[in-house]
Amino acid sequence: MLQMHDISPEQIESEKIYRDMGLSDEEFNMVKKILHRLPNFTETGIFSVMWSEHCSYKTSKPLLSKFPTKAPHVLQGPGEGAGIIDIGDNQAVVFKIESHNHPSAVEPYQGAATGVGGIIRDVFSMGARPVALMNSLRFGNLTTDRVKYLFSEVVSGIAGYGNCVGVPTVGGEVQFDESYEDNPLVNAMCIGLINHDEIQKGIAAGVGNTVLYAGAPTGRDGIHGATFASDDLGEDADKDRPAVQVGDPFMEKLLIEACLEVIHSDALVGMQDMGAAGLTSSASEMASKAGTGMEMNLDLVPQREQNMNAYELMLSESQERMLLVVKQGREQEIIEVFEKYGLQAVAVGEVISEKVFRIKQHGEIMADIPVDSLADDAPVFHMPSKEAVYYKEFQEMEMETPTVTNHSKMLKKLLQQPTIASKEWVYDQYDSMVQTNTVVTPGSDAAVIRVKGTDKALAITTDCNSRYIYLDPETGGKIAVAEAARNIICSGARPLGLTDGLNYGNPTNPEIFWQMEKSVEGMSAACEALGAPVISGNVSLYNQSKGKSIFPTPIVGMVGLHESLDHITPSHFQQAGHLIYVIGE
Amino acid sequence: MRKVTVFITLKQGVLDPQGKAIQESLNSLGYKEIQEARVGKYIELQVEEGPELEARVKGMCDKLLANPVIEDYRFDVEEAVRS
Amino acid sequence: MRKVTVFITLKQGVLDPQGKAIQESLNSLGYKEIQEARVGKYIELQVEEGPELEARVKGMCDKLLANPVIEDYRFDVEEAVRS
Amino acid sequence: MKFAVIVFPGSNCDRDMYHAIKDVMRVEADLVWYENSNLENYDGILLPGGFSYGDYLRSGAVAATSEVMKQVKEHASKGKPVLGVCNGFQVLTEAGLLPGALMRNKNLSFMCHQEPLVVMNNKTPFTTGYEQKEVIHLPIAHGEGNYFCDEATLLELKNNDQIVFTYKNNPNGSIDNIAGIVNKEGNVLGMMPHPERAVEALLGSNDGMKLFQSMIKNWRESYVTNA
Ligand SMILES: Nc1ncnc2c1ncn2[C@@H]1O[C@H](COP(=O)(O)OP(=O)(O)O)[C@@H](O)[C@H]1O
Repeated sequence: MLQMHDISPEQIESEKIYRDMGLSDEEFNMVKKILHRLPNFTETGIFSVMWSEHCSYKTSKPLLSKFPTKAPHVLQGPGEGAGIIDIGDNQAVVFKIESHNHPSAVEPYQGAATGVGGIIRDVFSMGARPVALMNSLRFGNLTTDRVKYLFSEVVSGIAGYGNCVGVPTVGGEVQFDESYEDNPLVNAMCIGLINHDEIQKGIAAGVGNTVLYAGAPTGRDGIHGATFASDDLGEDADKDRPAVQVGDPFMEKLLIEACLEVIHSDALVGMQDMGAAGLTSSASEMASKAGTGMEMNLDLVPQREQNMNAYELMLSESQERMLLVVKQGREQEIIEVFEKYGLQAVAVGEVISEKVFRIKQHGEIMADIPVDSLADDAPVFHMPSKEAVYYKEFQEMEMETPTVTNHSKMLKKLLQQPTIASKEWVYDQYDSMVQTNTVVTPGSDAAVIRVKGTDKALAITTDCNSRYIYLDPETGGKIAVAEAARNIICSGARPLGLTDGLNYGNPTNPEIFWQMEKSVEGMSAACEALGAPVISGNVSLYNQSKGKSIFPTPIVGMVGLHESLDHITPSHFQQAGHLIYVIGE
Repeated sequence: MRKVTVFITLKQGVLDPQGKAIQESLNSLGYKEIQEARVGKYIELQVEEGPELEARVKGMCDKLLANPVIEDYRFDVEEAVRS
Repeated sequence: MRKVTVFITLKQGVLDPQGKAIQESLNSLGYKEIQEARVGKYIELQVEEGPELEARVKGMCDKLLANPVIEDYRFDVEEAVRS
Repeated sequence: MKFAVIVFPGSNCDRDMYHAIKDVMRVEADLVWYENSNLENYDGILLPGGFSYGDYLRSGAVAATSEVMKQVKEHASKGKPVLGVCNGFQVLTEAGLLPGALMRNKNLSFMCHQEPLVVMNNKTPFTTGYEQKEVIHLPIAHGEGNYFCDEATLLELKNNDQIVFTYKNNPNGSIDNIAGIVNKEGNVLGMMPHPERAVEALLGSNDGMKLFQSMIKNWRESYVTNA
């Protein structure tokens, strides 16, 4: 790791050190313009993580704007920790999907576990109680030891975290294809329930209010994780290893309870979890959304390791941390709630009127950056798009219908395909029943959880057949949304909306960008047709290794509403003698 | 037969929530003198005599016993008793 | 400050499925010489100097660190460096 | 009758237990945070499942050393009922209220599904509502439910009729298929399967109902005779 003290702003420019940190020449010039000077080491680091795809969606933003995101029942669309949809009776459902692909490729247990932890924080930071988890996984063929290891460790990581925090994992999907050989996909979705009047936003409003840091102390975990997540998984992925963050689900469980207690206090102004790019992104986003600025003193930040510098503190991705904005003078009320749960909460800064993000350490200003340049005004790139050559070739191929001579043999062969075979080995390891709401457990088309105290239930599914999307991105995108909607409807529910986990290869390759563009257009068209808005999502790019891209994999996580428990319909044959109908073409 | 003992510990800087919980619990039991606890694994292997014992044990650690991403290891080989 | 290392092992006669799994994995990786593997815990404590160190560590083991129904323990106390 | 559901840091079936008692059985219950608690006014103590203290070191070990467990012991010594489910069972063995220990499942994995159990002793205050040898279905959800004790203890358990539930198809390697045991006096029950997850047919089984009904009925009867 570079030592910041020795590196001057001039050196960062002349030796192009910013490139190692993830900024392009063009972006570095933009930084200079914004600051009217050269950035120092910490500032360069802050820009590079905030302008990474993971935090800024710089290449995917133009595509995401195609999704329909509005409907009368949408209370919160994309932009906050998670989206929110009204389900009547003053209640709402909160959900989002998020990827943790690259960390899982490097350290599968912790990568998957912290992926689950992160998405749960996104949901309870909105003030919602997390009530269900889903996961959508992709691995290479189950023939090599490495793939078997990745598969079993990812599943244990999800189980290890989800079971301990006490949120049931009610379903998901797993598919195997060689395109995911070195680049598995681990997408986790969390669903929460909230009352309308409890909705929290991640805003730093009210000049003079106090910024509180709560949860785990900061260590050197996952430094540069956010830019690493947006980078190509090179053959030397091993050298990134110490960057892996370790999760503590026990601490997360305490954080959930403390945060859900704190939301009842009118001393709380805003709350956000520290996810990718840690303190940097949570603080600057909270300020940017409120139209304010923030000043932080890093000497006050709880630290797990010694001699951490500003760069490390700002970029650390230590898990189980939250940032809160609290009314001035009422900090103690909030701190006491955290202390009841044995958690640390300390004041680390203040909301200021000047719209800058100012970081101090040891009495010196370590960073001084206009907040909007880190969040809303981050650069957006319009990538060139070009129809894939393979697509044309496929379109010109003759249709071929395979002939099956021995149907029972063929059926058995199909059922042996890992992608089709029973996933019981996976979901038996997940506590799918804790919270006693799970009406339909894993093994069905959609999972169903009842809403206690009402006659309502929620149906949840994740779907994406990436082979279809590879073959024809636009039609494949439509199919993914339609499949999810069918799964919801089969369970007896009406689709409410969806979250999307967009996983693709390198967007600077015009053919990959074309896959992104077309599949998003297909998905959008299906969402429009079905009246199912997109309320949240996540983008993971550069999913490739050794120059080979994964299949385009935009995962759809859909939630539906059963207006009566009587509507819940299981997908299994119920009884001998019942008639079987096939509906449709 | 030789006994090989492998000690696996978390790398410096890697979060050890288990150690932290143990430290706090000892403190609250009145053992205030405990400043830190870190938990590792301790594996005892019974190994048949053979050539290149040390190199082979190292291989086992690298390939299976330790997770090099977050763990360090060391091992002791018991002196041969007779032979 | 003194370093105390506690070793916790399963009692003889208590089944160790994790050890068994490790033995089998090592065998299937080609390390056929492994006849048995047993897994235990290894806890490193940083302890402030004080009287009756040994007796106190024994107390910690009895009260918390080891479960006498299934586990044995032993510990090493690092020699005081100075003073 | 009034129940206390003890909440440790990391308990996560506490609210499920509370829901089963309060909303389904319609009997009084409080969630009682492990610190500064006073159990004197409760008739029954419920130790719920979850991962108290993250299950770090050994599941249930840290919770077993907490102050509140002294009160639970005192409550038990007066012959009042104590039920520990899953992590609660682990806490009871770690605290020495029940013999033996719960080790990692034989296949080393967490497992969650419904299991058929056999009621081996329907004379405890927890099981009078079941038939002897009745087969019931309760969910399990644990990674460390493999019950172990030495030969002598096992013999004692058998001689005193302390084995209350056994698994029909032993999922985790427990000695003698043990799924739940009582203490010698019969008023402390520990079990890995989750009766509180099986009190509503909507969720797949209500076979756990009779366990709570038995507790409540036996308490009422003893209360009437004592009064
Ligand atoms: N990763 C997973 N986590 C939890 N449940 C899963 C997972 N993968 C599959 N399942 C469950 O297994 C069942 C079958 O999954 P899958 O084979 O993908 O079927 P389908 O094609 O019908 O979606 C579903 O009910 C699903 O919820």
